[in-house]
Amino acid sequence: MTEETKEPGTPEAPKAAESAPAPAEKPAAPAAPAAAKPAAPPAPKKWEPTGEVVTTPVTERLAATFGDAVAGVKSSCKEATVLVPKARLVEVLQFLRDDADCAMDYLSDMTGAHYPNNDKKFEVVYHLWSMTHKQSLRVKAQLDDGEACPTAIHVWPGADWMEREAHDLLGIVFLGHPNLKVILLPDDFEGHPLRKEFPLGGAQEEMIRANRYGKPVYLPEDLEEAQKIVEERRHGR
Amino acid sequence: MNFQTLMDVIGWPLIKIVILLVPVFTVVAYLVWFERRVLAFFQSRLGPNRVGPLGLLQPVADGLKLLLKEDIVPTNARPFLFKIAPIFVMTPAIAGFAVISWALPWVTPAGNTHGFVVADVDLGILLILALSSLGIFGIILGGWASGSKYPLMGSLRSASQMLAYEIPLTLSILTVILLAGSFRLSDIVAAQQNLGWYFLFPGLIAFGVYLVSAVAESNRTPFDLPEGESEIIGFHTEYSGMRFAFYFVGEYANVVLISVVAASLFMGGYDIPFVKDAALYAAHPNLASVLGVLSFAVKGALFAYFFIWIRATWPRYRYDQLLRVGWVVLLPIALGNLMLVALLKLWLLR
Amino acid sequence: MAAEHTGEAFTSPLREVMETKTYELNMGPQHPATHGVYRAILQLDGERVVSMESVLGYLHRGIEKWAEYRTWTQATPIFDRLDYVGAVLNCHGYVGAVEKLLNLEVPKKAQYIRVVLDELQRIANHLLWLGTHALDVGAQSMLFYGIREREAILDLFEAMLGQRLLQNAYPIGGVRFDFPKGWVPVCYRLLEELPKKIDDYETLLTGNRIWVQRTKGVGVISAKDATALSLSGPTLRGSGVNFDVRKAMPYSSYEDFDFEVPLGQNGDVFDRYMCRIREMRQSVRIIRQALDGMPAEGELKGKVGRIIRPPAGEAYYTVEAAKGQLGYYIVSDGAEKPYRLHIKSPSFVNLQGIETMCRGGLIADVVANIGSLDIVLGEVDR
Amino acid sequence: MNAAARFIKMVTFWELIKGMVVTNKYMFKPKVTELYPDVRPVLPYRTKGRLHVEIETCISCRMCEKACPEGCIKVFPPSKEVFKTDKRPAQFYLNQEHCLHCGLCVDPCPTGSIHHSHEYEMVVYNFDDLLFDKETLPYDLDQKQYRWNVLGNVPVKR
Repeated sequence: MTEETKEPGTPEAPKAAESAPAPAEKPAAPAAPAAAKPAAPPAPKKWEPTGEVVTTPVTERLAATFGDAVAGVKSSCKEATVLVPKARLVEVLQFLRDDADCAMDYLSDMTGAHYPNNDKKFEVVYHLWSMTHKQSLRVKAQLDDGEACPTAIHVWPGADWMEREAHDLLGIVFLGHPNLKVILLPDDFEGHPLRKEFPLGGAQEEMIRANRYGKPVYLPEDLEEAQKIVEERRHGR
Repeated sequence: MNFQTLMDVIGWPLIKIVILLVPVFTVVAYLVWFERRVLAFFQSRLGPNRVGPLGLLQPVADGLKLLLKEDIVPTNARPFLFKIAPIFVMTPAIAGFAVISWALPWVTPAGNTHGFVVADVDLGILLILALSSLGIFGIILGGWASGSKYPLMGSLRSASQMLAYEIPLTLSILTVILLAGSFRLSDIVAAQQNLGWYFLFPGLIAFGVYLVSAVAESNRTPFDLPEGESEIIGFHTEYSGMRFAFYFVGEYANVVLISVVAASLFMGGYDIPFVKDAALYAAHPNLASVLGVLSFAVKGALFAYFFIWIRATWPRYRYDQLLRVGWVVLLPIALGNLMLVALLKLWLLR
Repeated sequence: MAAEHTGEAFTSPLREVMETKTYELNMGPQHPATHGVYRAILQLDGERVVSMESVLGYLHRGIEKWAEYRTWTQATPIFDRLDYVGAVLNCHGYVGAVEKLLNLEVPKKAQYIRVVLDELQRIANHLLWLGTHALDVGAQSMLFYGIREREAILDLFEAMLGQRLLQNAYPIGGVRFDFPKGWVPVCYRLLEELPKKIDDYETLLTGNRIWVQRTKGVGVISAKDATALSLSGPTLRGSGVNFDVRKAMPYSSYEDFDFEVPLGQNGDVFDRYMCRIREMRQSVRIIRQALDGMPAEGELKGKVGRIIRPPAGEAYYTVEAAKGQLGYYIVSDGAEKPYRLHIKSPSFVNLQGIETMCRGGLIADVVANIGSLDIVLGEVDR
Repeated sequence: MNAAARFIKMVTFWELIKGMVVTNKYMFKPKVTELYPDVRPVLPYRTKGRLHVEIETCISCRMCEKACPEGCIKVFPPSKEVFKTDKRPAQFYLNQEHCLHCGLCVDPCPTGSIHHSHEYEMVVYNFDDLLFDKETLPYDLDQKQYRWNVLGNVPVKR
């Protein structure tokens, strides 16, 4: 991974540093965006979706039955999205599946996401599809760090492994899940990789990549040092 | 004990054994090559063609490789039984060739004749059947003695499979014996010669039953469950090196044995088709016996090709379906056929 | 003998008479019939499967984490490594998701080229599935016939995209190049020859009584269970549920082509096999219509800059991959790197159905069921 | 009637034999095996083989370095004053070990100096032979051994 595209440190670096793309001394650089002003980095930006709220028959039906508990979410590419409080999540999902004109009988995908800068750290996302009405809907619920989320396995048994994967990679605990065991990672793996503060390489990969013959694979910025390393790699053995 | 009796008792049989074993082992080795090439040609690919011209030295290469490979005895295996199990598979398969008469007796210029058979036992077919059922013992012992789960499954499967197919095999051979009137193989071939045509026509159903149960007996597709490659890999999973070669040679010797027995029982053995054998033999005996061996070999090769052809095309039976075919389908047909042929013979004789 | 599927674990009648223990057998992760590093812990009662538990994660490379450290264009080659026998379809899924987030209109000609390549990749995937599935059930030659036809398709990919298996097929916004000079006639010749070869496979397998006995009534999963377990693709359609992403939410101008979606009746291994065989024939129809209706000239790529910065937001785009509904849920925070990228892989979800299919069957049925699910472990473990 | 036909078919193994006829048909058809070391495969034009770099035409703009997902390319541009006359990089490292052959570096290259060759025999005995620098960069091995294919059209020089 080249120096500037890969953040070896925690990607927690404030957004401003991330958006300074090109290194300063590239001679024939295309018009670099004017971002790289050395101002004090702004407070970490919360993540909010842009665009406008999309209303479909399903969202209207939900608003009618649940009132303001179910809030529409802005979407930049015309996708019906609904934010549901965690307490009433299973109730909404059950309603969506059993109601006649929602009839969301197919859970296409269920996953989690980690937003360290938002006030509610985690988000659980369900993508639903109705076979009869041919409509799709995204149901989201926000959780705080360490807060447990009710399982949707009684509504759709298909959510079993998806929830185990979200628990495994993100650390979201699902209440009522029959065997919330580790699914994708080795049993003795501590830490949840998809969290933002988990380093990309993880402890093992840095060690693996570095110790192929004990020499770093990536070359530093300046020329002489790089040449020295390459010489030493080639003939040092 | 003068020299002459010594020769008759030990000398000649030993020479005949050597004369028999050398071609048998080369035929078995080259059946392996033949199968891999023909199987490849069925699957629109070339098969082994790098070792020697057309890959002809491939069996030698395989044999050498297996010889040099270390044959490991797994830790929780029973070492003694693990080592002797492969012998039980190979020896019966090779021993079966002793009773098969390959051609009319060879007349030496000095006038005495030597039969083209190692031991012209009058109960030849029964001996082959007994020996082939001994082969199962090697498979079961090997699977169980390996100590790991997959070979154990393979050996249990082969035990029940052999039981299911032993009886139809015997019954189908009984029908032929009923037609021929004797257990001795040379008599069976002689019966077919003076009957005018082969037992293939009167005993067609027996021929079908024989083929199916023979394929099952030698663990080949569609009944190769004990060594179902993609399911439980088979009873010889833990074997490597020369011990695995024993199993390998044993299996292919079985295939050759079955093809040869099928040729002699149903296709008239060393009888040269469309030719008056007795007259030819009277005229110049040695030529007749050589031609007889050749026609025998062609018929055997035909059967081997048929077995390989089946292996290339048909999928594999499931374990319970395999037993169902053995017990529910083949057994009644074999019994009914035996009854039918018996009545036929009785009606003809009267 | 159809294996009866009672709800709870199968108990053999002998259990009361003689107290027998179940026998635990480890199938995988290194096993010829598990199509990769998948491990199933079987509790056996003799040969009958009492219960089954799957162990995954042997091929987990953390693709979702990897993608968060690459720019949008740099991430495309990694998705070929997901389902490495259906790489063009994975790339189409990701690229479609980013185009949806950018609200970018892909030119008509590029959409047609994408449909042709997607359907070719689907046929190649089904050919490999047919070969390995038939090999697991015992028909050896099927593998080599399937791979022989697949080679013809891979040569077409090499001529058009540069690589045979992991092609990095599509840039964001359209297609890199048009078809090379001699490509379309070669493709037409292949389209004439494929249905004849599929007829050969059907004579080899569909009528064969051993194949029918091995697959009919094996691994049955009802339509209700299949929908509840979120299965997708031929595995779901084998149970009779009519859900094909190309028909349900048409993307990349699939609505211009007419093709049927093959459905099964009772959701056993044979129906899933028939669904895929008929799907191959339908793909040949689609390719022919796409090649005929291809606009002669036109843009190959929409207007997209070198550094892509989609507006902050999220998008979920699904594609009918060869194994089922492949979905990409991408979240962007305005930077040039994806903020969160989740891949809904059909093999991962379809594999959940294996436990209901195998309960009560024999070991040979477990092998047939895994084959009929057509799973690829790269996609399961991501 | 079809019951009788079905019975006859069942007894005479009819469909099993039809399957065997199919396999026998391929027995006599030409074989598909390519005898690789003796017969070289014919590669189409767009095959993405090993990366070749024409150092003379490279203007060290580092677009390929930024585009590579695996960070295989490392370009060291010449010092300021040298750059005015001769734009070629002082040093160019290509780490073939991590290269995905994805072609993302070839797209943005303004002069087409980095491009795919048809070379596919890249086996080496140790990893460090895969790290090429300016001198050892493979360029224009004699292309004769990789024959061009009728499918390929004229190479496009941007």
